[in-house]
Order: sequence, then structure tokens, then C-alpha cells
Amino acid sequence: MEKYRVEARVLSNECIAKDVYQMTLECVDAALSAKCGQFVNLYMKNESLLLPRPISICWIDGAKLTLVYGMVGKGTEELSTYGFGDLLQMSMPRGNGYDLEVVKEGQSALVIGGGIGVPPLLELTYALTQKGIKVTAVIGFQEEPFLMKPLIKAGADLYVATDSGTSGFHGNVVDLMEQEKLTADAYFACGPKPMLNALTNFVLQQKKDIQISMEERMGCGYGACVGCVCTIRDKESGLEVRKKVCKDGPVFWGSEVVWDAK
Amino acid sequence: MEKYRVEARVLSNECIAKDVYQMTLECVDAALSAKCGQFVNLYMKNESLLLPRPISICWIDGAKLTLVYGMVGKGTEELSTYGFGDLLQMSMPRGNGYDLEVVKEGQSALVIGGGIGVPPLLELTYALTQKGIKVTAVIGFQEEPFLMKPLIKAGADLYVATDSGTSGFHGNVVDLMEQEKLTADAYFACGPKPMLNALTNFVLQQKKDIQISMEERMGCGYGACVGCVCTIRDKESGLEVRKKVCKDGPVFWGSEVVWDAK
Amino acid sequence: MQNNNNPSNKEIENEDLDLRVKIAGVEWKNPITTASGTFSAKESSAFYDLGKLGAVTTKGVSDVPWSGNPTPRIAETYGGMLNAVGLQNPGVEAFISEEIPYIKKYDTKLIANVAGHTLEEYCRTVEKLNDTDVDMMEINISCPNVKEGGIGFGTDAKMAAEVTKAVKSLTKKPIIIKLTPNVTSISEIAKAVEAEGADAVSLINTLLGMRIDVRRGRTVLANKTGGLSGPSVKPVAVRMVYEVRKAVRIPIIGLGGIMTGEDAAEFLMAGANAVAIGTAALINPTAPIDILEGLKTYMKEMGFQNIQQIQNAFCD
Amino acid sequence: MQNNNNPSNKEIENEDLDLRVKIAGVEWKNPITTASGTFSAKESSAFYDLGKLGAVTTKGVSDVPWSGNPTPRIAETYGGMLNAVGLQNPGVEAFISEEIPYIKKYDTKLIANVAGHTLEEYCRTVEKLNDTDVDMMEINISCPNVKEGGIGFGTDAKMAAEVTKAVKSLTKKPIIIKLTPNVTSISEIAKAVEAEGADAVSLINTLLGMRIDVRRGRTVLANKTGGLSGPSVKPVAVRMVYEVRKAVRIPIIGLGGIMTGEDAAEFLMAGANAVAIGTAALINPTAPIDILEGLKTYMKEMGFQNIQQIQNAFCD
Ligand SMILES: Cc1cc2nc3c(=O)[nH]c(=O)nc-3n(C[C@H](O)[C@H](O)[C@H](O)COP(=O)(O)OP(=O)(O)OC[C@H]3O[C@@H](n4cnc5c(N)ncnc54)[C@H](O)[C@@H]3O)c2cc1C
Ligand SMILES: Cc1cc2nc3c(=O)[nH]c(=O)nc-3n(C[C@H](O)[C@H](O)[C@H](O)COP(=O)(O)OP(=O)(O)OC[C@H]3O[C@@H](n4cnc5c(N)ncnc54)[C@H](O)[C@@H]3O)c2cc1C
Ligand SMILES: Cc1cc2nc3c(=O)[nH]c(=O)nc-3n(C[C@H](O)[C@H](O)[C@H](O)COP(=O)(O)O)c2cc1C
Ligand SMILES: Cc1cc2nc3c(=O)[nH]c(=O)nc-3n(C[C@H](O)[C@H](O)[C@H](O)COP(=O)(O)O)c2cc1C
Ligand code: FES
Ligand code: FES
Repeated sequence: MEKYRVEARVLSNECIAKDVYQMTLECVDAALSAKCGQFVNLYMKNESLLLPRPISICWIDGAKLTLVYGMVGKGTEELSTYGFGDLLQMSMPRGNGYDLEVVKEGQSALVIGGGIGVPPLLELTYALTQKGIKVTAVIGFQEEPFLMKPLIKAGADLYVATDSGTSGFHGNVVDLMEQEKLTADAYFACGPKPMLNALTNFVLQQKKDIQISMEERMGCGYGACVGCVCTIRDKESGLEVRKKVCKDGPVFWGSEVVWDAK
Repeated sequence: MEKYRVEARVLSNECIAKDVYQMTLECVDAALSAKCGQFVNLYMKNESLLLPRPISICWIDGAKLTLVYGMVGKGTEELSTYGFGDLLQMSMPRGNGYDLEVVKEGQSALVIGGGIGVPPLLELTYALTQKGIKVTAVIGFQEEPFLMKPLIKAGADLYVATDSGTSGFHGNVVDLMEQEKLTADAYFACGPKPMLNALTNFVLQQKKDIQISMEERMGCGYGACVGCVCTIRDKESGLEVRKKVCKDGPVFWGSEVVWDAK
Repeated sequence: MQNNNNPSNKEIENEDLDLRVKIAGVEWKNPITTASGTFSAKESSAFYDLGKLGAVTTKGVSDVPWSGNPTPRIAETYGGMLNAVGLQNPGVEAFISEEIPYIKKYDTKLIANVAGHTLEEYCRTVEKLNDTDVDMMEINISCPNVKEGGIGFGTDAKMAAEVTKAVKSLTKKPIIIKLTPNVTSISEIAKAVEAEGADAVSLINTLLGMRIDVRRGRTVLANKTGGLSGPSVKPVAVRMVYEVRKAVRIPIIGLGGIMTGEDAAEFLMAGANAVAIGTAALINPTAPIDILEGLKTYMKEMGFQNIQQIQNAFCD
Repeated sequence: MQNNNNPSNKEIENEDLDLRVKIAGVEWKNPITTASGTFSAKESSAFYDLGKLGAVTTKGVSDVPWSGNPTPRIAETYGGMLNAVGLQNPGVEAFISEEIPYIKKYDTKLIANVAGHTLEEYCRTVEKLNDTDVDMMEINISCPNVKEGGIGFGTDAKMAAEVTKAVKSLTKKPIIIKLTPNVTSISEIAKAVEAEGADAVSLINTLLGMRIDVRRGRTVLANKTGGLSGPSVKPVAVRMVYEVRKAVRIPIIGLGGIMTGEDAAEFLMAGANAVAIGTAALINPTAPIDILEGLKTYMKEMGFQNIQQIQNAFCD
């Protein structure tokens, strides 16, 4: 039988930007099985918050997992109060990660992230560079960037955009890519839906495809409730089907996603 | 305006008997206004537990309050996890305490407690002995006694009964009082309803009255919801009225309580 | 959506906020009142100035004193509570001589909540309140805790209409009918009472619930069943306000699980004209004014200057 | 109350426990099943052996594939959740070819939950399931998330009776009618379906609710309203089981917010013959078997050796 819930011990939990926290957890089972692009479901101690919070895996290091999350509501507010030694309930890593088989040694990859979609790019960058792939990371924020140094350390060539123009390029990641004429053999992204949509259109125009990590409100996070669907057009049959983000995703091919599905 | 909620800091919280904990809190405002026989409402961090937990004040020491509670459900289970430095939300001391004006220096008092009704007797004993009153404490438990030493330290002559007979007198407090022919000028008690009922009958037979602290399920704990009533026969009019345990009590005269009220 | 109602983009100050609402011709200084049964003028006024609220709604009062149900009357549930107080109250005479003058010292509107077992009992109480300083009356046809009373009127559109008609014929004071959620179609009941002249409706009263102590093999409440309230019921209450808003034109006082200023805004968006704070005030006596402050903060952050703007900002 | 059913006072071992129940002639090895829509044979069986459960109840299935509602379909509420999945399902043919054989590998009973917009749709699906290995069918006349369907049948005693009658005439398999709590009198509906031959009833389905995101001025669910489930609704569910138990003689499958073994016992005391685990299983896939273990622990501590003893221990 597969294991679902595990206990994790907080090793550190610090604020790395306004309302953004980086938490490192010790949990051998989860860390050993984790892949880049997967997520974990975190359970709240305040049981009035019934549902687990899905958070992407940002970094895997032996028995340790690092998560980076934005404080946006009661659940992530609770998370922000945890400190060294606290125990928390978590699911094993869930979903399919990014498919790294699409690129080979010597090829290049563009990894693109927006806001709180940036964290999963870190492990992704590391995994790609480990394979001998040249990684360029393009990350966009409203105002305050984060994870820049770790991305560079993981081996990425880094481009930063902010909506406010306070750091890096003044504008969004697609504009930045256009201006800098950034291209690669493979594309990977994570971020808000509108960004992923624009990005997919941009990449498809270049006759390439892109792996994007989708976000959706979840009930169970393991495929039982059919709450988290995303409409996908089957390449062969052309039929639209609703697939589960938690189980069939969260990573899908941009070309498959039906953006205007009702 | 009166203050209602205050923050308290946990100084210690330790197990003193099976499933019984003693917690000392630092909270100047609450401690300075507290009187023996009052209680505080404790708020849970797990917000699925909506209502505050009423716990009697066991000991007052400057800016510190000590509570002793039994772990009987989810709320007290949460309390048992607190440790040094934890902050908790609490109400200011509530209810009317015991009336100590009924005894004078040189007189004697019997304070009688059962199980988790023993804790409030500690501050009561101290307050009485401070007034120069001779205190005899009679405490009963199912199996494992607690707070014996503190009661002796506070100046009480101590008698202990257990249902199991494992310590002290084998039987209940009323039997013990009967056997030892314990009497006094004033009587005070706290414990389960059947004990208080038997005790009241016993004391009334001796043409004395007794101050008893009643327990009832509470909604608000401050007199707004009329949830926690106890039926009281008005001495003058003879009429039965339902009084609020949280506001008009928790201490009532045994002679006033209508035990078989519907 | 932020600041879309504040084109100048100037920071909104407290004095720019206009929280007034008019409920059935009565102007409240803000849309917050207390929920009947969770407020006691004497106890609550120890902790805050009642004059800060738009209105206060008192505990259900009946023509003669009622002693209520046996204890236990309260049970906690997951994210909520059950109560079976059973409308214990000292009767309308005591209410008139003690409660009304006490509250009238404060600059707020007074809503008297009226309970009854029979049509005649409702009518007697309303008549007695007619010549008092009460500003509005709320007729509780929805208490699940009293046998043969209250809820029977609330679950049947015809009976609800009948009570409304009878009461309206006895008084010129604005009449609010308090509706129960324990029905198949709350909007049908709302329409029926509107048709008979109800000046406003308030909803929801409590959901009928029960809890069994499985270690003792008996219900926790002596009355067996009780009324469920608190944040756990809020989604049902919001949905019902939304449904009733589509069905009637009279003002709606929304309640059920409001714990924060944003919860209050949620009811306003769903279609309420004012809101009442119940269980939250049991947990914290100052909840009504804390929620009022929370609502103001929310308005400032969102750029709303009055209550209407909150309501309009809901894209249905 | 402890040990009162175990006069010998000998410690009860697992092998002394007899958890079997008979629901409409079908014997379950224990009174635990899954709640429709919160269980997926493929996903759930990764985490526990389905053969440990008394029965499994599958997601609502319709005569043709349904694509369900747009997203967001899920919203968290205080102590509960709203869902508006809208019965997305691949249709009864896919169910027959894939789901049934998959589940039939396990030693458990299979309850197929049937959805429909019209009487004819229910009938077509039931007919198609007739010659399969399904052990029982549960007719969902109570889904609040599908327009013109489901709940319309569940809120009207006549229509509920009509569906029951039609379905019963088509199949010999035991028919469970799943009731909605969104009604004035659930026992009236239960009586109506019993009169037309329903072999059992299950209750409750979800309470209709709504949540508004006040920062965005729109409902959290794309479908606007959704079904409320989880521990916050348990008191309503227990009360309804208790009411229905007094009204009908057929077995009751109780559900609504069961999170622990003692919650399951609470439904059994209220009058249920078996229980279903819904939202708890979304939060933790192994909840059904964890709750089964919890029930066993409770029974041992209380000295109960079979399910009947739990039911009898309730002093109404
Ligand atoms: C696959 C996946 C991976 C994610 N990875 C990250 C990450 O690495 N870092 C990060 O900061 N955030 C991530 N998110 C978003 C994160 O789950 C939400 O920000 C978080 O659940 C908010 O919880 P809250 O209690 O603070 O907010 P609230 O708004 O109070 O939450 C209420 C409910 O809505 C859900 N919810 C709220 N926002 C979202 C959202 N954006 N997506 C899905 N559910 C939501 C919550 O889980 C909860 O059930 C991810 C989401 C998904 C689906
Ligand atoms: C005035 C007063 C003083 C008290 N003083 C003490 C004390 O000093 N030490 C101590 O151990 N206990 C005391 N109690 C009892 C204590 O309040 C309960 O044991 C406690 O609330 C149980 O909470 P729980 O969440 O663990 O139990 P649960 O059973 O899970 O609680 C569920 C609900 O029932 C209420 N409840 C449960 N048991 C009782 C009870 N016996 N009386 C009132 N409400 C109850 C809880 O407050 C909560 O709302 C006192 C009660 C009252 C009314
Ligand atoms: C302890 C208690 C007593 C109540 N008494 C009354 C009452 O006398 N009259 C009435 O109309 N409603 C009464 N109610 C219902 C509340 O006014 C309100 O409708 C309900 O609690 C839902 O709101 P809430 O979730 O904010 O508490 C009572 C509720 C509680 C909790
Ligand atoms: C995500 C989700 C999907 C559901 N789908 C169905 C369904 O297809 N058919 C049905 O009869 N009930 C469905 N229900 C209702 C549940 O079976 C159950 O009646 C309800 O959730 C109450 O139980 P709970 O509180 O244990 O979840 C669904 C509930 C949820 C949460
Ligand atoms: S969240 Fe339940 S299927 Fe994805
Ligand atoms: S608990 Fe509300 S009046 Fe006492």
C-alpha cells in the first residue's frame, strides 16, 4: 500500500520577502521520493481550516524539503508561525513533476516563473543543469523579487522583471523574453493562469511547446474528488476532457490546455 | 469600560497526576483582579473548538495565576500541549467567588472538594487561613489524589478519601466527614453535582449552610446567553428562579439550590 | 477591484466613511446590530458603548415570563454551537420596565425580538410594546427550541403570512419577520410575509441540530435537539440571503456565523442591508464593535465609502 | 455506561467484535462505506484495501458522460467545504466496463450511486446497471449542483416517490434513496419513498451553501452555490437521522461530517444502520478504515460486541 500522510519536522522558516516565507522540513520519506514540479499537501493545526494547503516543492536536499510560500490567507498565516522543531502533517509528494526527458545534455532550457510560481523552478533548474542542460531563468514579480541568488547558484542565467519596475526589467516576463529574444530547446513554467496563457501563446508561435504547472482549488489533492480539473484537448482525438490537476498534473503541455473552457 | 479578553503567557504546564495538569500563567491584569472561587475562560487556538473553556482559579500569586485542569476532551488536550512562553487568550476572572465575610478570625471552616473540583480550594484555604481561620480540607478522588501538599502548605488540616481506597479513606467525602465527625463554623465546596447535593443535605441536617461552586455548560461565560442556569429558590419569596452560573454564581448557597429542578 | 470606487485614489479616512443604512424607514448609524439571544443590555454594555451600534436587538420576549428548557442548554459542535435555551425571559412587563429604559440611555435603535407559542401570544406582546420606545420589532417565527411554538409558524408560508398580517394590524412600528433556515424554500416564506406587509426580514435563525454523547448514550442537550449557530453555518446563511434578495424588495438583515468585518461584507454583497452578530458575541462580548471596525478597515482598503458601494461591487 | 454490555467484564478482543450489518438484505462485514463523490476506486485503493470496508459507494454515474461544472469547484468554509463538481462522470458504460470489474476484485459490497436530470435518465442508468455485479444502487435525488436535476426530485415528496416507484419497477437490486437535507421535513420525504418500496435511505447529502470572495466581489465557486459538507454539518445530519428513524422502518445509511469512530457511533445511536465517510476521506484517503478502527476501539472501551448494542445503548 502507498503511504499518504507523513509527519515533517520544521528545521527553519524565515521571511525572505514581504509576505513570502521559506520553510525547510525534515521528512526522509517525502524527500527521497520527491521530484521537481510535484507538490505536498500541508495540514493545518487550526482544524477550522479543513482542507490541506498544496505547496510546490522548491528544493530537495537529502532528507530535507524546502518550500517557499506566500502568506495570503489564514492557512499560510498559520504556516508562517511555525518554528524549529514544530511537527506538521503533510502528504507525500503528489502529482506528476516536469518531464525532463524532453531535453538532452548540451541542449538549452528556459524556465519561466511568476510571483509565487517561482519556487518550483529552483529544483527544476538544478535538475536540468545536473543533466548538463544550459538553463536560462526568467522570473517576474509585482514588486519584490526573491530566490534570485539560489537560482543563480543552481546554475541559471537569470533575467528578472517587475511590474513596478523597481528591479530588473519593467514589465512582464513575456515582454522581457521578447525584448531579449530568449529562446531554448525546451520551455518550463509556473505562475498565474494569465501569465501561463500569454506565455503558451508566445511559445506556440515559435512552434515550440511548453510544460506549465497549473493551479486549481483542490478538495483532496489525490484524485478522488474531481474538484481540481483543467480542460485538456486530446491531441489525437481532438476531444476535450477534464483532467485532474492534482493527479494528471499539475504539469501539462501548454498546447493541450483549453484556455477558454467553460 | 470593563476589559474582557486578555493575553496570558504560559510560565509552566506540568502533569501532576494522571491526566491532570497544573498551568501557571503570567497575566498582571487578570491576576490582580482575581478572587478565590472565580474562573477564567480560556480560548483555544484550534478554532474548530469555538467556545472558551471555563477553568477555576487555583492559586493567585502577584502577577501569576495557577490553574489545575483535567484532560477530558479536545480543548483540555490542547491546553496540555502548551509550554513555557506560549501565549493564550483568556477572559478576565469571572463570576462571584466564595464569600469569605461569613467567617471571622478564630472561627473554623471546612473546605470540601471532589476530583477536579479540588483546585479552587487551594486559594480559598490560603485566603481563609490568612484571615486567621482554622481550615480543614476534605478532598475526594476516584483513585489518584493531587494538590495534597499545596493544601497543607496553604495551612489546611487535610483529610483524603478515594473511591478505590488506594489512598486515604475508602469512600466518599461525606462518609469521611461523618466518620471523623468533622464540623465547622462555615462550609465551602466544589465538585461534581451529586457530591454537592449529598454534601448540602448533610450540612443542612446540621442546621448549617454551605457555599458550593456549581458547574454548568456555558455558551458565553459572561451572562449574555442564559445558557448556564441553575434553579434557585428565592429565600424570601419562595419562588424558583433560574440564575446564571457564570454571572450570579458559580458559588451559590446550598440551601438555595433546587436540586431536582426540571 | 481595489479602489475602483475611489477614482481620486486618495486614502480614505474614517470620516469619509458613511455607514448609515435605512431599514424600513429607520435610520441606523451603521449596519451592525446584535442577534437576539446573544446580547444582554446589562452584561454587554459593561464592555462597549451600545451607542456605537446601528441597533441592538434584545432577547426574545413573551407576554408572560418563560422559564426555558432544562440544562444542559449548550453544546459545542465543530466550528459552531447548539443551544436550547428555550427562550427563557422575564416577560414583556419586566422588559418594558427594565430593559427598554436601560437601552434608551444609549444613542442606538432598539429592536425588540418577540416570541410566542400562539398567534394570540405574539399579538399580546406586540400590543404591549406598541406604546413603548422600541424602534422596531422582530417577530421570531423560527425558534427551534420551543415546542408547539415559533418554528411552526416559520416553516409554513400560510402561517407565516398569518402572523405577519395579525401583527401588522396592531402596530405602526416597523415589523421584521425572522425566518428559519429549516425549510425547503426560504424565499417562498419571505415572499409570503412581504405580501402581508412585513417591513423587513431577518435571516437566518438557527439550523435544527443534535449531538449525542456516545460515552453516555444520551443527547448532550437536555432538550435533545437545539439550534446550530456560529461560523459553521455561514455558507448556508449567505446562500439564503442571496436567494431571498432575489425574491423580495424589503430590507434584509443578514446573520449566521458572522465573525469578522469581511464576513459582514459577505452578507451585504449577498443582498443584506444590515447584519446581526450572534455567536461571535458569545465568544467575545465586543465582537459587534470589533466587526464594525473590521468592516471599516475593509471599506478603506477596498475604496468603498458607503454601504451601497459594497453591495454594488458584487458581480452576480 | 462502560462495560454494561459485557457482564463478564472480560477484556474484549478484536475477534470478539461482530461488526456485521444487514442493509436491505445485503450483508456488509462492517457498517462503513464511502460517501459518493469522495471516493475513487483507483485512487483510494492505492492507500488501503477496499476489502476492509463493508461496502464502497461510487461517484454518481449518469446514462451519458457529464462534464460537470466550471472551476473553481471547491471552496473551504469554517469547519467544512463547499463543492460544485456537478457530477462530472464518464457515463454508465465506462462505469460498467472499468469501475465495476476493478472494485469487484475486492471482497466488499458495491453500491452504485445513480444521477439523473430526468426520470428517464435515472431509469436508463438503473436498467443498464441491472445486469451487472453491482450489489445495491443509491439513487441521488439530492444533488444541489446540477440544474434542473437531482434536488428537484429530492425536495418534493411526490416526485421523490415517483422516482422510487419507477426505479423499483425496473430492478430487483436493493434501492437506496439518497435524501437532501434542504427540506422542511426530511421524514416526510423518507416516508414517501418508503411507501413506494425504497429498500433503504441514505442521508444527508450536502446543504446548499455559498461563499463570496469579498476582495474580488464574486462567489468563490464558479457555479455560485455549492454543497456544504464536513464536520460543520454533522449536528444537522445527526438530527435528521434521528427524525427519519422515528418515521420509517427501512435501514438508514447515515452520513454528514463523520471524522472519527465516535462520530460513526453517534449516527448509529441516532438511528443509522450503517454510515458513510465523505469529506473526511478527502482530507485523508485512509479515513474510512481509520474510522473503522476508531469504532472498534470505542466498542472495546464501552464493552459493545456488536452494532445492535451500540444502537440499544442510546437512551432516547
Ligand atoms: C499545485 C499547487 C502548488 C502550489 N504551490 C505553491 C507554492 O509553492 N507557494 C505558494 O505560495 N503557493 C502555492 N500554491 C498556492 C497555495 O496553495 C495557496 O496560496 C494556499 O493554499 C493559500 O492558503 P491560505 O489558507 O493562506 O489562503 P485562503 O485563501 O484562506 O485559503 C482558502 C482555501 O482556498 C485554497 N486556495 C487559496 N488560494 C489558492 C490557490 N492559489 N491555489 C489553490 N488553492 C488555493 C486553500 O488551499 C484553501 O483551501 C500552490 C497551489 C497549487 C494548486
Ligand atoms: C465554573 C467552572 C469551573 C471549572 N473549573 C475547572 C477546573 O478548575 N479544572 C478542570 O479541570 N475543569 C474545570 N471545569 C470543567 C472544564 O470547564 C471542562 O472540563 C472543560 O471545559 C472540558 O473541555 P474539553 O474541550 O477538554 O472537553 P469537551 O468535552 O471536548 O468539551 C466540549 C464542550 O463542553 C464543555 N464542557 C465539557 N465538560 C464540561 C464541564 N464539566 N463543565 C462545563 N463545561 C464543560 C466545554 O467547555 C466545551 O464547550 C470548570 C467548569 C466550570 C463551569
Ligand atoms: C444562545 C442563543 C440564543 C438565541 N436566542 C434567540 C432568541 O431569543 N430569539 C431569536 O430570534 N433568535 C435567537 N437566537 C438565534 C440568533 O439570534 C441567530 O439567529 C443565530 O444564532 C445565527 O446567528 P449566529 O451564527 O451569528 O449566532 C439565539 C441564538 C443563540 C446562540
Ligand atoms: C466533492 C464531493 C462530491 C460529491 N459527489 C456526490 C455524488 O456524486 N453523489 C452523491 O450522492 N453525493 C455526492 N456528494 C455528497 C456526499 O456523498 C455526502 O452526502 C456529503 O458530502 C456529506 O457527507 P460528508 O460530510 O461526510 O462529506 C459529494 C460530496 C463531495 C464533498
Ligand atoms: S483535488 Fe480532488 S481530484 Fe484533484
Ligand atoms: S454562559 Fe452565557 S449566561 Fe452563563
